[in-house]
Amino acid sequence: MADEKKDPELPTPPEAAADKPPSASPAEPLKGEVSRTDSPGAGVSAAAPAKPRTEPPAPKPDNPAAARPAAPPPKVPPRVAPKPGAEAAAKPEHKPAVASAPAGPPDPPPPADIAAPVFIMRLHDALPGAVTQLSYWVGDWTIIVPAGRLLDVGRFLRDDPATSFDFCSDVTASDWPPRPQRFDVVYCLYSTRLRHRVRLKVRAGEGDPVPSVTSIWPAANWLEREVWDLFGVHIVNHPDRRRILMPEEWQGHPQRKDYPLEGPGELLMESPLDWLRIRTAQDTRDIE
Amino acid sequence: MLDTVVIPLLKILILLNGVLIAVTYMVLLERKVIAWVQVRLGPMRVGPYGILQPIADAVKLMVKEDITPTRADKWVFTAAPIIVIVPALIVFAVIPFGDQVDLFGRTVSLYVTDINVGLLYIVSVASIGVYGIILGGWASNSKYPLLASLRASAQLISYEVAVTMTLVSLIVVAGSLSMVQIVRAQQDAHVWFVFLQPVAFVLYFIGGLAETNRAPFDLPEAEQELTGGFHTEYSGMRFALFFLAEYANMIVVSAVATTLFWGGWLRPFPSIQVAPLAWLGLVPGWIWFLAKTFVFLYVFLWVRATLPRYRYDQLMRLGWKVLIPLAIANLIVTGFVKVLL
Amino acid sequence: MITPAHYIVLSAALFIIGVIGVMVRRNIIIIFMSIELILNAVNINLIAFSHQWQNVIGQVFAIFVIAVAAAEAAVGLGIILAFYRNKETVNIDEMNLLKW
Amino acid sequence: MFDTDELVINMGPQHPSTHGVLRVVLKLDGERVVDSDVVIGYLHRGIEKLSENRDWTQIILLTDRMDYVAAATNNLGYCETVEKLMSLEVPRRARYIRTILAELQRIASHCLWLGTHAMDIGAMTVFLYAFRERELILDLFEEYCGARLTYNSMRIGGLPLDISPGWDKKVREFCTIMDEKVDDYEQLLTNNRIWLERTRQVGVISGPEAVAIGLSGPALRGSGVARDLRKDEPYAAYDEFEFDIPLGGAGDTYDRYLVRLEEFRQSVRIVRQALDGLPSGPIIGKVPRLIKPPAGETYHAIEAPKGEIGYFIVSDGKSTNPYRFRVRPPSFCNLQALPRLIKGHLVADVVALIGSLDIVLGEVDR
Amino acid sequence: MAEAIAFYALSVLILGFAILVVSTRNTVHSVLFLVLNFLCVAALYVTLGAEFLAVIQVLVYAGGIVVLYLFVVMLVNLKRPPETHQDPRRQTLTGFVLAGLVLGELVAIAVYSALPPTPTGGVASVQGGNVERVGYALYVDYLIPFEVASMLLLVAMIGAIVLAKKEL
Repeated sequence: MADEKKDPELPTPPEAAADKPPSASPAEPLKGEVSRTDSPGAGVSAAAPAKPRTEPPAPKPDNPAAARPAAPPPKVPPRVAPKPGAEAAAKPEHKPAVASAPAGPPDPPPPADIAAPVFIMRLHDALPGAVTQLSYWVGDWTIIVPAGRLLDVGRFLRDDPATSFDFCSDVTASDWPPRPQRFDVVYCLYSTRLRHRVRLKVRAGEGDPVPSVTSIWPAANWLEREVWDLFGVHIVNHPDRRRILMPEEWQGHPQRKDYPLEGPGELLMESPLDWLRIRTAQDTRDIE
Repeated sequence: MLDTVVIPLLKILILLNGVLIAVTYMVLLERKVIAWVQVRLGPMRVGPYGILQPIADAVKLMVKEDITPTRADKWVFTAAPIIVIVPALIVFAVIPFGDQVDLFGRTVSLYVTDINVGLLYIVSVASIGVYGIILGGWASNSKYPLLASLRASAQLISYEVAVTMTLVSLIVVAGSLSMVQIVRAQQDAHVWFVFLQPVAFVLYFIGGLAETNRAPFDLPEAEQELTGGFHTEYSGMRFALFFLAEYANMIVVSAVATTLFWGGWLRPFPSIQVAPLAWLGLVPGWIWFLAKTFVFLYVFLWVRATLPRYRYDQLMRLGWKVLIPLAIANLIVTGFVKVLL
Repeated sequence: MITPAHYIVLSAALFIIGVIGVMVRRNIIIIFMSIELILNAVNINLIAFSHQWQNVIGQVFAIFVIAVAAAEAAVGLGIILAFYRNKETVNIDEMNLLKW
Repeated sequence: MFDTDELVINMGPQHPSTHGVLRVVLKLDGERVVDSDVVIGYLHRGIEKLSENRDWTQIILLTDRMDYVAAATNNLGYCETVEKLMSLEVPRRARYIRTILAELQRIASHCLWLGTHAMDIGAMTVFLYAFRERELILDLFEEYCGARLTYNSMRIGGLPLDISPGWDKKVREFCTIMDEKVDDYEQLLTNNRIWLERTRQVGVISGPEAVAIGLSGPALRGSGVARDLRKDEPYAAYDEFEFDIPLGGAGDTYDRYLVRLEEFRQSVRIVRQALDGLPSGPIIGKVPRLIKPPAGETYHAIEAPKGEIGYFIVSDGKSTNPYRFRVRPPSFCNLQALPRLIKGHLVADVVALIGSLDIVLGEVDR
Repeated sequence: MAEAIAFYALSVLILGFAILVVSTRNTVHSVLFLVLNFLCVAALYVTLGAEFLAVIQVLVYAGGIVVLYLFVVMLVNLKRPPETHQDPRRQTLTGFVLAGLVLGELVAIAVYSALPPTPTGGVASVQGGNVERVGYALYVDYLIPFEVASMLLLVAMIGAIVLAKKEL
C-alpha cells in the first residue's frame, strides 16, 4: 500500500504498458539486457526480444506467416486497435473509484511491426468478431474472447490444422476486484504438432457464466475446478464442479484479492465471509 | 516310561525352544541379509553387530499395548494368531533333523516322531494355518485386512494344490509317506531326489514361497497396496505371533525341501565310500541338515531382496495355469518311468 | 472296553445333532454345515466298523463320502451365492420359489 | 461388507504408496477398480496466495517447497519467467550452470521416482540403490548451495553463487558413476519377468489421449508424443547441447519406465556437455536492485522432471510483489489422468500407476 | 484304558462342538466350531487306526471344504440377522419330533447292544501299511467307483463355477 502511494507520478498502468513494447522500452534503463534470447542471433531489434521465443520451436507455422506479412498485418490492427482504445478509455472511469487498486492487466496490443501469427489470421477468417482484443507482450500472444464465444474459438483452435492447439497447458484466473468483470480466466494453449502457444482470455464478472472447456480439452477438468475453488468463477457445464484443493465445506474463495489474509483462526476457517464483513465494518483499509 | 514319555517331552521342549529362537534369529538374519544386498549394515546397535536385536524386538513386542479394535470380534480376533502359530510349530514334530544318535548310552532319534503319513501330516496341518489368516482379517472388521485375508487364503489354497500334486510324484519315487523313510530311500537310491525330480523341486520351492507369503508372492502383506495385510490391526504379541508363524513356515518349507529333495541329514554323495570324501562323513548328520536348510532360508531372503511382487491375477495364473499343469505332467511322467523301469 | 456300540451311539448322537440343525436353523449355511455333521456321523460308523472287521473297505467308503461331501459343498455353496446375489438373503424360509 | 458387489475403499490419505497425502477413493468389484475419485488438497499451503504477498526474490524459496524433490527446477522456471517478464538477459555461464543444476535435479528426481516406483511394485532393493545415487547428487547440491533439499539456488537474472573449485570434477565423477548405476537398475528390472508382467499393458494411454488429458513430461513421452520443452522451446542453455528425447511406443507403465531410465543417460550426457563447454564470465546479469517488472503478464514453461512446469505471472508494475502468481504444476495435471489410467485395473496396479505418474503431493496441492 | 479315555474325551468334544455348530448365532463362530469338530473326528480316526483317513479328513474337510464355507459366510454377510424372519409354516415341532424318534432308535441300539456283549471288539489296530492297503482297495477293487467319484467332483467343480460366476 505504501509503495503504491509513493509513486503518484507513475502513469496509469494501461497506457504505460501499452506504450512500452514498441516505443517506450528503448528508453528503459534495462534495455541493454533485453536481447537475451535463446537463439544466437544477437542483433535483434528492441521489439524482437521475444519474437524468437515463439519462432524457433515452430518454424513451420511461422514461415507462412513470414511470407504473408504484406497482406495480413494491415488487416489485423484496424480490427483490433479500436477496442483497446475503448478499453483504455473505459478504464480511467473506474480508476477514481478505488485509487490504489489496479484496474486490470494492461493487455497491450501488438506492436505494428510484428505480424500476427498465422493461427490468429485463421481465427479471424473463420470466426469473425469472436476476438474482442488481441494482445502481445514479451512474446506471448493473448486472444481475448467473450465468454459466449469461448467454446467456438476453443474448438476452432483445437481442430483447425493451422492452429491445432491440442494441449491445454493451464487454466487459471486473475482477480481485479473493482472492475465489474473482475475475473480474467486464462487458458494457456499449446500445439504439440506445431509447437506454438497462445493464451485465451475470458473476462467474467461475479456469477457470470463461463462455459467449461472440458469437452474440448479434458485436461481442463481439474484446472477449472481449481479456478472455481480458488476464485469462485462461475464455470457452467462442468462435468464435476467440486472444490478441489480446499475442503468441501470451505466458505469463500481464497485466491480472490478481497479474501482476508489474516484473522482469528477458527472464524476464518469456518466462515471467512463473516469475518470479512466484520473487518470491513471496522476498517476497509485493513482488508488487503 | 522314560522312552515313551520323558524323552519325547524333552525332545519337544528342545525343539520348540530351538525353533522359536531360530525364528527370532531368522528375523535378524533377514534384516542383515537384505541390508547387505542393499549396501547397508542392518541392525548394529543392540549388541555386537546387532546380535541381540531379536531379544530387544521380543521385549518391545511383549511390552507393547495389545490393541483390540472396538468393533472386532474379540474371540476370533484373539484366536486367529494362535491358529496361525500352532500348526506352524507342530509341523516340526515329523521333521527328521538327523538319524538315530547315541546319547548318554542310549539310542535317541533326532526327530520327535516318525508317523507313516508324515508328509501328508505336514501338508494337512499346514492347511489349517489358513484359518488364522482368514479369521484374523475378518475379525479385524476392517477393509484392507479383509481384502488381504481373502487374497491370502485364495493364494494358500491354490498353491497347496500345486504343492501337494508336486509332492505326489516325489512320493511315487520314494515309495513312502514317512519323512524318515524318504531320507532312507535317498540313501538306498544313492542319490538325492532332487536329481531324480528336479522339476518337482523347483515347483515345490516356488509353491513354498507362495505358501509362506514370501516375496515375490507376498501380496497378502503387500504394504504398498494393503497397508500391511491381514495383520494390519494387530499389535504387540499377537502381531508377533503372525510374524513368528511366517518365519516358522519358512523354516518348515526349507526343512521339508531339504528332507525330501536334498537328502535330509545325508552327506553329499551319500553312498560313495571313497577316501577323498571320507571327511564328509565326519560331519554329523544334523549339521548337514541344518546347513542345507540354512541355504534355502538364505535363498528365501535373497529372492525377497531381488524380485518385484506379482500381481494377484498373475499369481493365480501362475499357480493354476503353470504350476499345477506342470505338477500333473511331472506326475504322469514319473508314473510312466516308474512303471516302465 | 470300547465296543462298536459306543461308536454307533456317538455316531447316532452326532447324526441327531445334525438333523436338529437342519430342522431348526433357518440359515442355509448352518443347514449345510449340519449336513456335514451328518456325513461325519456316517463316516465315524464306517471307520468304526472298518476297524472292527479289520477291513479297509470302510475307509474307502469314507473317502467316497468325503468326495461326495466336497462336491455337495461346492455346488451347494455355489447355489447359495447365486441365490444370495438375487435375493440378498440366506434364510431358507424365503427360498420358496423355484424361479425368480 | 459385500452388501453390494462393489466395495468402496479409501486409499489414503495415509497410505504407504500414495507418495504423500493423496487420497484415492476406489470403487472395487472384487479387486478390479470400477470407478475412482482422486481427492487432493491435504497439503494445500496456499503457495500461490502466499507468493502474491511476498516480494519477487522471496518467492524463489517458496517455489522450493512445491516439488521438493526437484527444487532447483522450480527455481529455474520461476526465475526464467520473471526474467522474461523483465526482458532480462542471463549471462551464458549462469545459463550453463543452471542447466547443469536442472539436469542433476532431474536425475535426483528420477532416482526418487525409480526407487519409490520399484518399491511400490515390490522391488525393495532398487529403492535403496536409487537413493544411494540420489544421495551423491544431494552432496553435490550441498556443496554448491549448502542445502540438500530446498536449495533456493537461483536468482532472478542469474545465480547467487558460482561453483566452488573442483565441483565440476566431482560432477564428472558422478556422471561416470551414474552411467554404471543406470545399467545396474536396468539389470535388476528391465528384463525381469515379474517387472514386465507388472508394468506391460498396465495403464495404457495413447498419444492423442495423453495430450488431450494434459499429460506432460515422461508420462507423455511414454505414449510416443515427442514433446520436450528442452527441445521445443529451449530455455537456459539447452539449445547448445545435443541430446535425444526418448520416446515410448505403447504408452504403458513399462514405456514410461523406459523413457525415464533413458532420461537418466541423456541427462548425464547434457551435464557432461555443459561441463565441457562451461564458459567463464559473470554469473548474474544486470539486475536492478529493486526488482519490479513492468506491468504485464506472461506464461513461461520449462521441462521439469515430472513434466511441464509453467508459471503464469501478472505484474501490476507498481508493487514489489506479483499481482498474480500461478503455477501450472506438472504433477497436478498428470495426476488428473489417474482415474482414467486405473479404470479396469487391479488394486495393485493403482499403486504402480501412481508411481508411474511420478507425482509429488507438495506440488499437486501447492 | 487309554482307548476308553481317548474315546470318551473325543466323544464329548465332538458332540459339544457339534451342538455349538448348530446353536451358535454367529455364523463365523459356527464354522470355527465345525473345524474343531472335524479335527476331533480326525483324532478319533487316529485312535481307530485310520491315520490316512484322519489326514484326509484334516486336509480335505478342515483345510478345504470348511474354508469354502468360511468364504461363503464372509461373502454373504448380512445386515439383518437371518433368523428374524418367521415363516408361519415353519415346522420346528416336527423337527424335534423327528429328532426324538431318532433318539428313541438310538436308545434302542444302546439297549440292544448292551444286552449281548459283542465279542469281537477291541482288535488291535493295523500297524503301518494303512496307506498302502487303502490305496490298493481304492485303485484296484474300487477303481470304477473311484473314477465315478472323480467325475462327480469334476461335474461339481464345473457346476460350482457356473453357479458362482456372475455373468457368463
